[in-house]
Amino acid sequence: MTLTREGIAYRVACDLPEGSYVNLGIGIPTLVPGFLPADKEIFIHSENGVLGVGPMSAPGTEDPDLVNASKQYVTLVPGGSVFDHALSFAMIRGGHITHSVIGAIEVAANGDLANWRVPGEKVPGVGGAMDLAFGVRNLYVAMNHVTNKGEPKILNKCTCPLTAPRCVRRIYTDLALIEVTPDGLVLREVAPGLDASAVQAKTEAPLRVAGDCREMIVPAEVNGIKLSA
Amino acid sequence: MTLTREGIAYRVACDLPEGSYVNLGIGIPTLVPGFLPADKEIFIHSENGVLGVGPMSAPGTEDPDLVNASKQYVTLVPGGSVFDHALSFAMIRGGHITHSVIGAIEVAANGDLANWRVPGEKVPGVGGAMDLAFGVRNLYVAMNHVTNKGEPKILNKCTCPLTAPRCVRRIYTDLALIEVTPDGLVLREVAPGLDASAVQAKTEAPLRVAGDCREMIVPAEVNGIKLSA
Amino acid sequence: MIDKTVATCAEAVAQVFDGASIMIGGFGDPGVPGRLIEALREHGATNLLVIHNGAGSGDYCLGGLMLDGRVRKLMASFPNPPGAWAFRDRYLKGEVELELVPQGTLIERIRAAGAGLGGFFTPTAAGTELAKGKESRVIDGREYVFEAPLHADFAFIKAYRGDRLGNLCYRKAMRNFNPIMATAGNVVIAEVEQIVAVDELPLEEIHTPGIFVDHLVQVDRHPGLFDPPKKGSAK
Amino acid sequence: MIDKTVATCAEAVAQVFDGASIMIGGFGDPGVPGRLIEALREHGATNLLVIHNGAGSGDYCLGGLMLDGRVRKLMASFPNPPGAWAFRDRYLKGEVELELVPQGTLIERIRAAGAGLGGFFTPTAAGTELAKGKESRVIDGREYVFEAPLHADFAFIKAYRGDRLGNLCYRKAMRNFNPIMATAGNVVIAEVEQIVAVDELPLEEIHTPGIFVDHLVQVDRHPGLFDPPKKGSAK
Repeated sequence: MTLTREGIAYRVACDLPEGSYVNLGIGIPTLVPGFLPADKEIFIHSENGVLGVGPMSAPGTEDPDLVNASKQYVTLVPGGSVFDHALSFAMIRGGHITHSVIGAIEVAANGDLANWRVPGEKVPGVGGAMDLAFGVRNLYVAMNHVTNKGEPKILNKCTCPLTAPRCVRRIYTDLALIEVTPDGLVLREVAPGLDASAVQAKTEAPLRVAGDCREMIVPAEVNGIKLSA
Repeated sequence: MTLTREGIAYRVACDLPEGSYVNLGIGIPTLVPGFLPADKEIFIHSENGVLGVGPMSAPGTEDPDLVNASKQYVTLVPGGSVFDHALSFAMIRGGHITHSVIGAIEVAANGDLANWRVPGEKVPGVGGAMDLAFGVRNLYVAMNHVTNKGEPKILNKCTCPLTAPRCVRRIYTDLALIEVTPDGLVLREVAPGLDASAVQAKTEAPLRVAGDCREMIVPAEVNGIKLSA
Repeated sequence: MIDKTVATCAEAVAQVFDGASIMIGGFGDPGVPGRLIEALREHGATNLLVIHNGAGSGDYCLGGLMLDGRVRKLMASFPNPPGAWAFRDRYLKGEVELELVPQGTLIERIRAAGAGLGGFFTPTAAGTELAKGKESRVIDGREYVFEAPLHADFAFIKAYRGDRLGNLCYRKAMRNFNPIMATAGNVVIAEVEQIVAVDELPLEEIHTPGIFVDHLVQVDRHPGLFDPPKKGSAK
Repeated sequence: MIDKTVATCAEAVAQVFDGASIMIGGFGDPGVPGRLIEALREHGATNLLVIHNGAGSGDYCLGGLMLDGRVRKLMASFPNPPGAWAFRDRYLKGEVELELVPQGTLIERIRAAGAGLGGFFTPTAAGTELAKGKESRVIDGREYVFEAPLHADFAFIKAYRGDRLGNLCYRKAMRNFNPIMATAGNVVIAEVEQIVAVDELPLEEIHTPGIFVDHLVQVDRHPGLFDPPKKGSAK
């Protein structure tokens, strides 16, 4: 089996400790808050100056002055705060944001990340991606293991322009949880029913299998949402 | 006649335009607000994060959280604001404070200022003096023309450590108003009853007498306060 | 009496000259001074250098300025959302120059200008394509890139409430670039939803002290700047 | 549930170790975390590097720490007011080192640390005694001095009100160095006059978001820190 996009988000959510301050990129990372246990206090940071981003606003209740970094109308949780861009990026670059979960085009064996410039894109845009990749200690990538065409995205060396070198700490995919260590990539968990060789077959970079490598503990579904397929 | 300390402050006050944002140093400059006309809106900045410093607090009405840079308990005028030190010094260094009035140990003909390190002082302190001297465009010195021992303080070259080079724009003393220009010092005004040669006699640096040099218009007293003696 | 208020946006932007550099606050829709930008479209100044996080959206406000061909160069971090077609069209035709700046570097460069600094070293972008040609330096074992302060002739900002002295309060995520740009523009013009009497703004909520503001005008929000999704999709 | 509150100042400062660097907020009396400093005197940590605008006053709080001979080095802009006799005595005996930093440079170095920058160029002090031995550079025709970020193991700060998440509001001139030091200490400990329930702090008045704060303790103001003059003289 492989994880759905929601399943990847679920697996990431399990690893975010109480009291963490988390910036979420677009794509799969935006699904993470839906899987955070209600009894665990975690603050979601949005680089446009919001700490404590809550659920999306219900239609008709949108506040014109409250959006997240994806320009979606959101709510603020109790104890949330707002501030200017300089302080927001001080939080990122200064190492105050404890975790960032972002998508990637490519990740290399040494933790290099490429996620800002899609090949063939005519107008480039970088937003806050580089600040996050350079500034946040626990940078977690959440992505599908291979491209739409089935090509590996976890490579010996990135081919796209880098967002930041040696920044990724963990890679969460539909197939596996991989940790980036000074000695290369370590396979920590595989999706239910898969084995290490199946993951390696879809990974260009060599994976060392952790001694305690295990199957992910991800239920088949939660609240009617399919986590694996 | 010569001006009193209050007289010097009065003369400075006459030159501060409405809408100016003024930082006042210790000594004679602290007397300036007493002579600002009530109908001229001028905001006094204190580097500890206050804009719109009002009169000293009446005894018994002091607010423990509101002091000026001299640690005196003060009030806040309507429309005043408070902020952190980083923003306060951004105002100074970024050129937003329009005027600074400060005391001096020595001023040189080229506008060099020495006012932070008193000769013989065993423990040095600089506070915000350098930030003001480097940051504020209209830096006005308000001081007695000579030392307690009668030695000139307006020199060809400063002997004390500099606060900042070429920063002083005008010098207000008990004897004169002197402007610092790229071509040296220009005598603009003399105290009532004095002439240019009397001022030059107490000034080491050469003074060029302005074509329109005149006697200061300073009343003998205001509200019972003697302005000249 | 100091009175920084002006009656109309047209009056507020009247000083803008051809070739001027203009910072424009806002991120997404919140905090965008849309009425000032529309007044600038009317005003006619051209050959502008615009500093803004994005590139505008649709055919109004900054999108409209792009559509009208009035921008010679854009400095931005994220000029490529789907709605920025007016900029994209001009850019692909080579009619507008783009300087791409990481978002944290963009705001920090603006802050450095407002704070009178000569520049700073940031880790962001070190060793990447966006640091090419820039001075770099290893400090305490880490590589940093030198970045220069970024000033502008004008800053167009938006706040929630203001008074005649130029004191401004923002509301929620409207703050974003606005208070920092207020420190870095040579002439700072604020669009506010409400002008109130002096001392009505709560003291501890004055985010931009009046010293930074030259003119302010009370005006309602440009209707293009509140656009809740119909189908829950991001813009 | 996150709960950053601790019951006593003793508990709040328990982690401080010999040789630690400690930033201490406040300017004059407002914003000085006096109770935390007194708890540190009780605690006993010594050989400290203290970063503070002044040098304390009298024989209590920072003055007391000086009197007790617990400070190996002080980084300050204005350590020489008359009341700082405890520091002065130690300094003149060569028992404490002093690094004098212009006030604007001090706060900017602290901010740079908190904001993850590698340093910056400031015009302040260029060409003066306080720039001796420092790298200088001419940028756009003006001379600037390079200044490094200033981190600390601990930041002791004071706020008016806070909540269990560490969100803090200041009051008037209490703010000063505190919100910036809150970004630059490895462990940030706040003394507050009042701990309130989450969401009781007005949103637009949260000057220090909780992310920057590790511990906070509710305590009344140290009596030495409100000292209106008897004869109108400055302290």
